[in-house]
Amino acid sequence: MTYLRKSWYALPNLLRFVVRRLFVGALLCLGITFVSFALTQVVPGDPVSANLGDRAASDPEIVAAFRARYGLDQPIPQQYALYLERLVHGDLGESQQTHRPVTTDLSQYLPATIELASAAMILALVIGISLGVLAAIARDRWPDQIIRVISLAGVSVPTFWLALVTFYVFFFKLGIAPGVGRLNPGGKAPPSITNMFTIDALLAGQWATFGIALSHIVLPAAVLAIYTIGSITRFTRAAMLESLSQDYVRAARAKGLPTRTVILRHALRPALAAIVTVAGMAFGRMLSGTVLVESVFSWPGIGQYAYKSALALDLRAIMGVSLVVAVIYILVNMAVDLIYAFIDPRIRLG
Amino acid sequence: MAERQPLLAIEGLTISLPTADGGRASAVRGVDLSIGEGEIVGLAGESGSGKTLSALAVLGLLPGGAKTGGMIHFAGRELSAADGRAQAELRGKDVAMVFQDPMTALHPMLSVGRQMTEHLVFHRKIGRAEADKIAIDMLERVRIPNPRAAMARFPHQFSGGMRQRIAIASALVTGPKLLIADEPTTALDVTVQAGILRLIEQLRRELKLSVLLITHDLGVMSALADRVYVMYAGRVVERGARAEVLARPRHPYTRGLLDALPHGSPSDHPLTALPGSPPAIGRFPAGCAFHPRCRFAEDICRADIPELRDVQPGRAIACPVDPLSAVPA
Amino acid sequence: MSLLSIRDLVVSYRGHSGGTVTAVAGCNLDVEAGQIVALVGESGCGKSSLGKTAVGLIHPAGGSVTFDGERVVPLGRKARPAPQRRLQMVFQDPFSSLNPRRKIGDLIADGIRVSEGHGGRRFSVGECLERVGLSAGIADRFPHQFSGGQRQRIAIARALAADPRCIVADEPISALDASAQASIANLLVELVEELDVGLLFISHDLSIVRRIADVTAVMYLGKIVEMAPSEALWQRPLHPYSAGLIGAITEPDGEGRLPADLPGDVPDPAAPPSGCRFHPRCPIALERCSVEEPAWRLLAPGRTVACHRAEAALT
Amino acid sequence: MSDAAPLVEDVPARPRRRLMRRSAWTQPLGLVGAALLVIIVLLAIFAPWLTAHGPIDQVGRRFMAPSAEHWFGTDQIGRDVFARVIYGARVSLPYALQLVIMASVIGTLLGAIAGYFGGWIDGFIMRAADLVMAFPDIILAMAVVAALGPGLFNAVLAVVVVSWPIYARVVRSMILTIRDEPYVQSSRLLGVSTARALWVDVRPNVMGPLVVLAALEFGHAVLILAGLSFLGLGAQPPAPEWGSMVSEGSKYFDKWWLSVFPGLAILLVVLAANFLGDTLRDALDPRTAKAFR
Amino acid sequence: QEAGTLVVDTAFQLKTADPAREFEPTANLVLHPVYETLITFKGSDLTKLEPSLASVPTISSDAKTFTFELNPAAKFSDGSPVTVDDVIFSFNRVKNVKGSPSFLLDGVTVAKGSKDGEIVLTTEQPDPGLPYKLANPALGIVNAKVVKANQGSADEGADKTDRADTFFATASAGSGPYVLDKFDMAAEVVLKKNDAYWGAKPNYDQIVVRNVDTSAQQMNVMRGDSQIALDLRPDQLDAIKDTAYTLSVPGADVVFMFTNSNPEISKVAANRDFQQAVRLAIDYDGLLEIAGEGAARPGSIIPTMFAGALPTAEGPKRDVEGAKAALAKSGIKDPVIELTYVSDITKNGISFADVAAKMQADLKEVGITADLKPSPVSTFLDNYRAGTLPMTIVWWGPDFPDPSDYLLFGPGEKVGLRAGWKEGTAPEVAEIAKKAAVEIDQTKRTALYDEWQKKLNEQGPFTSLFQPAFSMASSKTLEPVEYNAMWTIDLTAIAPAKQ
Ligand SMILES: Nc1ncnc2c1ncn2[C@@H]1O[C@H](COP(=O)(O)OP(=O)(O)OP(=O)(O)O)[C@@H](O)[C@H]1O
Ligand SMILES: Nc1ncnc2c1ncn2[C@@H]1O[C@H](COP(=O)(O)OP(=O)(O)OP(=O)(O)O)[C@@H](O)[C@H]1O
Ligand SMILES: [Mg+2]
Ligand SMILES: [Mg+2]
Ligand code: NI
Repeated sequence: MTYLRKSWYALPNLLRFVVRRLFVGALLCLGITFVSFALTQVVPGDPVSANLGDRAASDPEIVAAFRARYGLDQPIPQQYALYLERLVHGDLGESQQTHRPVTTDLSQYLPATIELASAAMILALVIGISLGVLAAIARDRWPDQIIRVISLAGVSVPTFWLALVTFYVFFFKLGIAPGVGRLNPGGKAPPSITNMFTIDALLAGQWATFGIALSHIVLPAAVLAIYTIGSITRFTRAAMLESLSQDYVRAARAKGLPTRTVILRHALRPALAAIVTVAGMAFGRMLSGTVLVESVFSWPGIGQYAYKSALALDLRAIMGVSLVVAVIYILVNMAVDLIYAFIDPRIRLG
Repeated sequence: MAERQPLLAIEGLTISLPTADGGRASAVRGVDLSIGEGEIVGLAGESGSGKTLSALAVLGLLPGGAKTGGMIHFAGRELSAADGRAQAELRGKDVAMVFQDPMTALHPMLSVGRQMTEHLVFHRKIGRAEADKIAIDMLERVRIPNPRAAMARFPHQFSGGMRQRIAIASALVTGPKLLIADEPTTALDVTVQAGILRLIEQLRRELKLSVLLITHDLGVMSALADRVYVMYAGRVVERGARAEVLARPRHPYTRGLLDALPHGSPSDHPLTALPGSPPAIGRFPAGCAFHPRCRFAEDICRADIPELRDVQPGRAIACPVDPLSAVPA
Repeated sequence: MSLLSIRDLVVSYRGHSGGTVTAVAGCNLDVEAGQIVALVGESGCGKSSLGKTAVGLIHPAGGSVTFDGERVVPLGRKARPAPQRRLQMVFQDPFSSLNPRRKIGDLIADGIRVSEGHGGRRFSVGECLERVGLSAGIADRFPHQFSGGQRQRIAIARALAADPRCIVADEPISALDASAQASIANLLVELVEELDVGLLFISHDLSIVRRIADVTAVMYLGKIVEMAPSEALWQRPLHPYSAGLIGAITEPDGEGRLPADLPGDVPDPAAPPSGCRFHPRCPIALERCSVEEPAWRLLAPGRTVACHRAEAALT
Repeated sequence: MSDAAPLVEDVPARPRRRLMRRSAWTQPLGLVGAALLVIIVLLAIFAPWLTAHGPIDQVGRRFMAPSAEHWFGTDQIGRDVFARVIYGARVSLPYALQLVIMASVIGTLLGAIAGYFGGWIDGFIMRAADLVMAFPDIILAMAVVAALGPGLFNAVLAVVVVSWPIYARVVRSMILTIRDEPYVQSSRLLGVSTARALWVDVRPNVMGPLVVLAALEFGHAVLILAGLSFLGLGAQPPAPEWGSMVSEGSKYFDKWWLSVFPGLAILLVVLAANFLGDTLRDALDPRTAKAFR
Repeated sequence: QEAGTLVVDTAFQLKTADPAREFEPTANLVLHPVYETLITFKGSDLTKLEPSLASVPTISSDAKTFTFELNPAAKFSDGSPVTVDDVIFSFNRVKNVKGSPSFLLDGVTVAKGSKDGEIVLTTEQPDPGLPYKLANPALGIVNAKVVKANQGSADEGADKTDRADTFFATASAGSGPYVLDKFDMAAEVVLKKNDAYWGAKPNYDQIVVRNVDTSAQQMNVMRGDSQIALDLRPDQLDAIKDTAYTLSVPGADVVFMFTNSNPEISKVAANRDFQQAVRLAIDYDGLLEIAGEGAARPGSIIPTMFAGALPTAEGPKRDVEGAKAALAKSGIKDPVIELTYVSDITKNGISFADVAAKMQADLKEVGITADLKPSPVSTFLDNYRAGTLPMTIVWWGPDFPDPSDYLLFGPGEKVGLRAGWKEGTAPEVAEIAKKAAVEIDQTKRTALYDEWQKKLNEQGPFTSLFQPAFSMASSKTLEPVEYNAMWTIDLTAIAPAKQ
């Protein structure tokens, strides 16, 4: 025991941190599978009705075949045990509505959402941080007030409504934005590597496709980003005000450094640490919150998939989505902590 | 001590700050101050008396919304205190500043080397390597062990005393003529403080540095300063050579401050506290701001703001009564 | 048996990377009724840890604390046993030691109410306030309406509400302006005399300690290295660290004397030096100091030292 | 004591709430937010007197554009959109309030329990919070709706499940910091039990941030409930709920008034709540405001 | 957008591209051009069989044997000819994988005929409706060799052994004018021209069917981003009339309501007079208005476009006084009844909540209180199929375009039981149904269905409310498009406008 303990502490901090977080994360995932499994069990309603045609659902033979195929004929604890056993082998079961392995479904829909959410995150970070910094510099003067109203409006506007309005205005009225979907109708997707079209197009050097994919992502990403822009602006402002009031910023100014350097290098850096945390949480929220935007822009992502799965009581798909969203949430938060430690040398992981 | 050619002269400096309710309050109310070349001048006073603000005004680093008046002469140049831009030229190059708390005055996320050289590179327009060399030299001068390795480390890896040395070194790499040290030892332990005081003295000698030493610790003042200014409620109440002011204070406030300090052996004098507490900014009493706490206050103290007047060569007090003129400490 | 008696006290914290920081590494200290014992040392040497453990705020990792013959039970979730409420503490920062949302009167009444049943006197709120030099009329004000010195008085009044027999004051004056320092110091001295309480006065300021303490204990890196009557210590420190501390004091006498420099800083308590913990900074260290820890021994009446060369210093 | 005469008299009483850095009420935005909220509440209360039509009365032709008669036009079955929007406040506000109250009470309790007991109880509650935060909301909401049937109250229940952790975290972390504050320690030394210290010393200091948090969360609650209704998981037609009105209206995009006005109503309410909440947060002692991060 | 590409927007209802397993509208839409069936329909007419891979069948007099002749010219997209074996394989596969469409071939045996290229289907019971089932894209003929090579099986136990659905998600093995190019259930299905097609060349090189939210569909057509929008609401057509062809016709789904005749479920609902009161209380015209322009109301349960449908006039009419009288007669004072409906899906854009609210108001007028019980579809279907709902609004989509599909509404039949209509409670109705099921003569058959429906209206718990309109818009760059209740629109028939 002591030996184990000793060798544990002998590991490098970073490794120890990652191992510990992964372990905790795995436990959390186990909890997630349990909760999602339990949820799908408590919900009244039989996947048979939801997934078979009317005629088929009243044919006992077909129903039996259906149940057998999805393992629904087994006792409930056994179903869960079987699920876990398959999970260990990376098998999330088969979706009842798409008749495909859930992993296949996820590998198709998840990248679309990640692409969208990442684009939104990048927008939110760039705009949010810039506005936040501006507001902090102009504290209590009119630019600050204006930015404040903008950012509060950002966190106040209902996304689903904004999606409709912007689509109407930019696509229909002005014709600036391209239509729905990830590519133009019938457009060839770039060779699939990550399944994120912008990245795949870049990897394949297909510039035209890249341009199209990018133009399609801008509007939904902007809509998705609005809320996060608002919150990041507020956080950046607060964090900047705090770091601007620090002695080390005064010291930097006293050294005669130009204002830009002082703000970007000295004041923004510590603020970034706080922002990264907020951004990490926002990313997690975006993943499961995309459904509203996805449906308006016909974005074939995980939000719509989750919504449909839940509608059809597609047990394995529901569990798969819950699990994968949780895994991403955990990984993102771990990444955030790593970035945090990278930004701030005082933080010692472990 | 002989008056030297003043390097910095502040004339009639006033500073007012916006208050929460939208008004303004005077924090510094007409300060004259001069520092000769190679001279260490101490600026003493209780918390809130305006010491830091006065120093920041020299660098044009006052908080947003502050309004200033008066003139600043530096090395023959004449700057209006109200025009922050002029002072900006001095910052880092001619005038450097060290802050009270070394724990917070160094950037926690930038390496020591980076912090030592960034302004050097900026001001002198030299390369990184050259800047590094200068910085390492300076670290050596302030007795940081193994300066080359220290450059790559981060502030939190140093103790408080070491950090203050690094902060001082960082302020001095550009070869400024004046160092403003705002309570450089308050946050440090006595044994460490001794080292820093010795270091400042040594640097003054070696680099022909002028130092404005801000402190409320009269002991530190006594160890280092050539001349002393004592501030109260935004005004200088007493000025003179260190030995004169500390050994024979003439302003009741200076005297009260000294009496409250435990020094000498316990039989020398009992600890006597000044009654009350220093007034907050915006609530300075009329007349001599010190009069409510002054044992000797007379009617005139309540009526007029006393001017700083010369009472001996190089010695001035702002007290119309001068009750201590004959009383030895 | 002393009023407050600390024996072989060890306090450690769990630090990063699973290591432990031993902040107090075996200390002995006694406080008698009516006595002021000062504990001085540089920042981080473990003064606060010792003080907090003495009143039961921290679980000691070893050793014992007894108050009035009873073992001091570390605070759990339950209310503190009545007899131990006569052991009180005053904190350093007068801004955070008073609940900003509660009236002064309530704060003090708290102390009076809950400390019933320990056999002490029962005061009124007004009495408590007047005892520390404040007027009884301020009871319905909030802490933020007072200056630092006044707050510290209120904090002391609160401690007094429990009619304590012993007070541990952790740097009660270091956050204050010079004149407020003097007045609080004077107040404490008066209270000790008047109420015959014992006072453990933690400070890093030797000159004030010299003024008010009967006995001074000097602490270095988790260990008390010297204990002596204050004036005797000041006149002839037996431990080189005590000497260094005294030498580093600046006097506001206008003479322009630079204080003596003690090289180096207090080392990290997570990795204390071997042997005598002071040896890396010690101007008179011997070979032996780096390997053998000096014994804690009585050298003269009331004078205890832990230094290999203490005997030499005495003569 | 002679030299330290009580000097209370010359310390003029400063404004009472120093914790409010600047009074929240002097801030224009906060004022605007508060005023807006008051107006909206009044509109909701006096809705029957403000419009001649009920929210589900079919009073005109279908798809009448806004006019003097029907300020916001009429909808797909001839109902007055203005009346529906006004009455919508009677739906959204009470449910959002319910949500905030339930979530904050549950969250505060759990946070307090975690902070008070520590150890495995703390671990358990906090892991549960993690789990809930990592769980996709939409699936949870749909499960609740499937189990209990659609309806705004059931949507509220679903959202409570996902929103208590934020309160629990804030409360717990504040308890943990305040617990080590010298003023709590000194109370404890005087003989106050932990439970009482929590009540007397910690509670008043937690209340402020909690109220601010709740104000900010109120806007969020309105948004989430509207979003769920938009998906058909919340309010059911013909209830005049803004989210479901936007959803219905979105099918007639050229009849812009159907979805624009309820959308604006949501925006306005949330904005007002955020104006107020944000101003309060700013006004709060910056030290405690940190707990929100 | 590429030339030669047709873009169709629809809100996907799609689960798989495996014909033997599909049973969703969107699958019918996209698989119809890929997998040809033995026989087919032209245009919007579902009453007349047309030859496709095979001739129109000859039917034996007992309506138990159906003989088809394969067209020898037919070949699959890989060039191999369509053989009898392929047909047998395809049909057996549908039966044995036990998917949603399996019931279409319940009791049907498929075998080689005596002649080359002859296929014989035999049924256990007389089934004159069988040929009408065979046009369903689920019964499309697949290339047996290819499917077998991809883990396909048509044998007994294929429900466990057949794994060809993975293959069908990426490729196709049919004989239609198009082949599957891309199948993405969330985003789009892309069809590519089958270069080896044995019939007339298709009009487009590529057809893209996109999954688009209803609200965006209209904008897309108006902006020319797509050519056809399939899921509009009748109300939406006004705005688009000038820029596109619009079409609003009754869809094949029938929205109906029932009051449960099982007294164990609800004493109130089961009361015959109460049922009558409800029937007379409903404002059918008002409901039709909610359903919008283009919606229709069948006289009974069979939708208007099918053979055997009753004219609207034969259906119940609103009669408030009559309803009150019936209610009085029932002896039930202030009846309260739960009205359950699906809350999370709509039928051609009509939300059941609107319908329920309207009915609630109508019932109120005669003194019946309806408690609205919205329910998500997943739980609704369970309760509906278990027959535990006292009163509900629900819909029936035809499984195949033949009136026999509706015999399920009879007493003791599947849907009848859901409304608590037990076997033996209406022997008259059952009797007529039995005759109608086996009648081959078209005129007699129609007459029997007429009679059956009239009796159903009289004695049954069901009341049909309306057929929601199918509303679509198509670009003026195309020839006008026709609606087909089986595959929505025939993608192969769409052609660019003639200049
Ligand atoms: N940024 C600011 N905004 C508002 N008031 C300020 C600001 N900085 C300083 N003040 C006020 O101005 C007055 C003078 O401050 P200053 O910092 O110069 O005092 P000081 O003599 O340096 O005191 P200390 O010994 O505490 O450092 C104080 O009352 C202080 O509260
Ligand atoms: N809660 C804690 N967790 C971990 N380490 C601690 C904790 N509190 C104190 N320490 C460490 O214990 C050592 C002694 O701390 P302590 O606060 O007792 O010193 P001190 O003498 O009171 O210092 P100061 O003069 O700065 O108040 C320090 O190194 C400190 O870092
Ligand atoms: Mg200062
Ligand atoms: Mg301490
Ligand atoms: Ni003296």
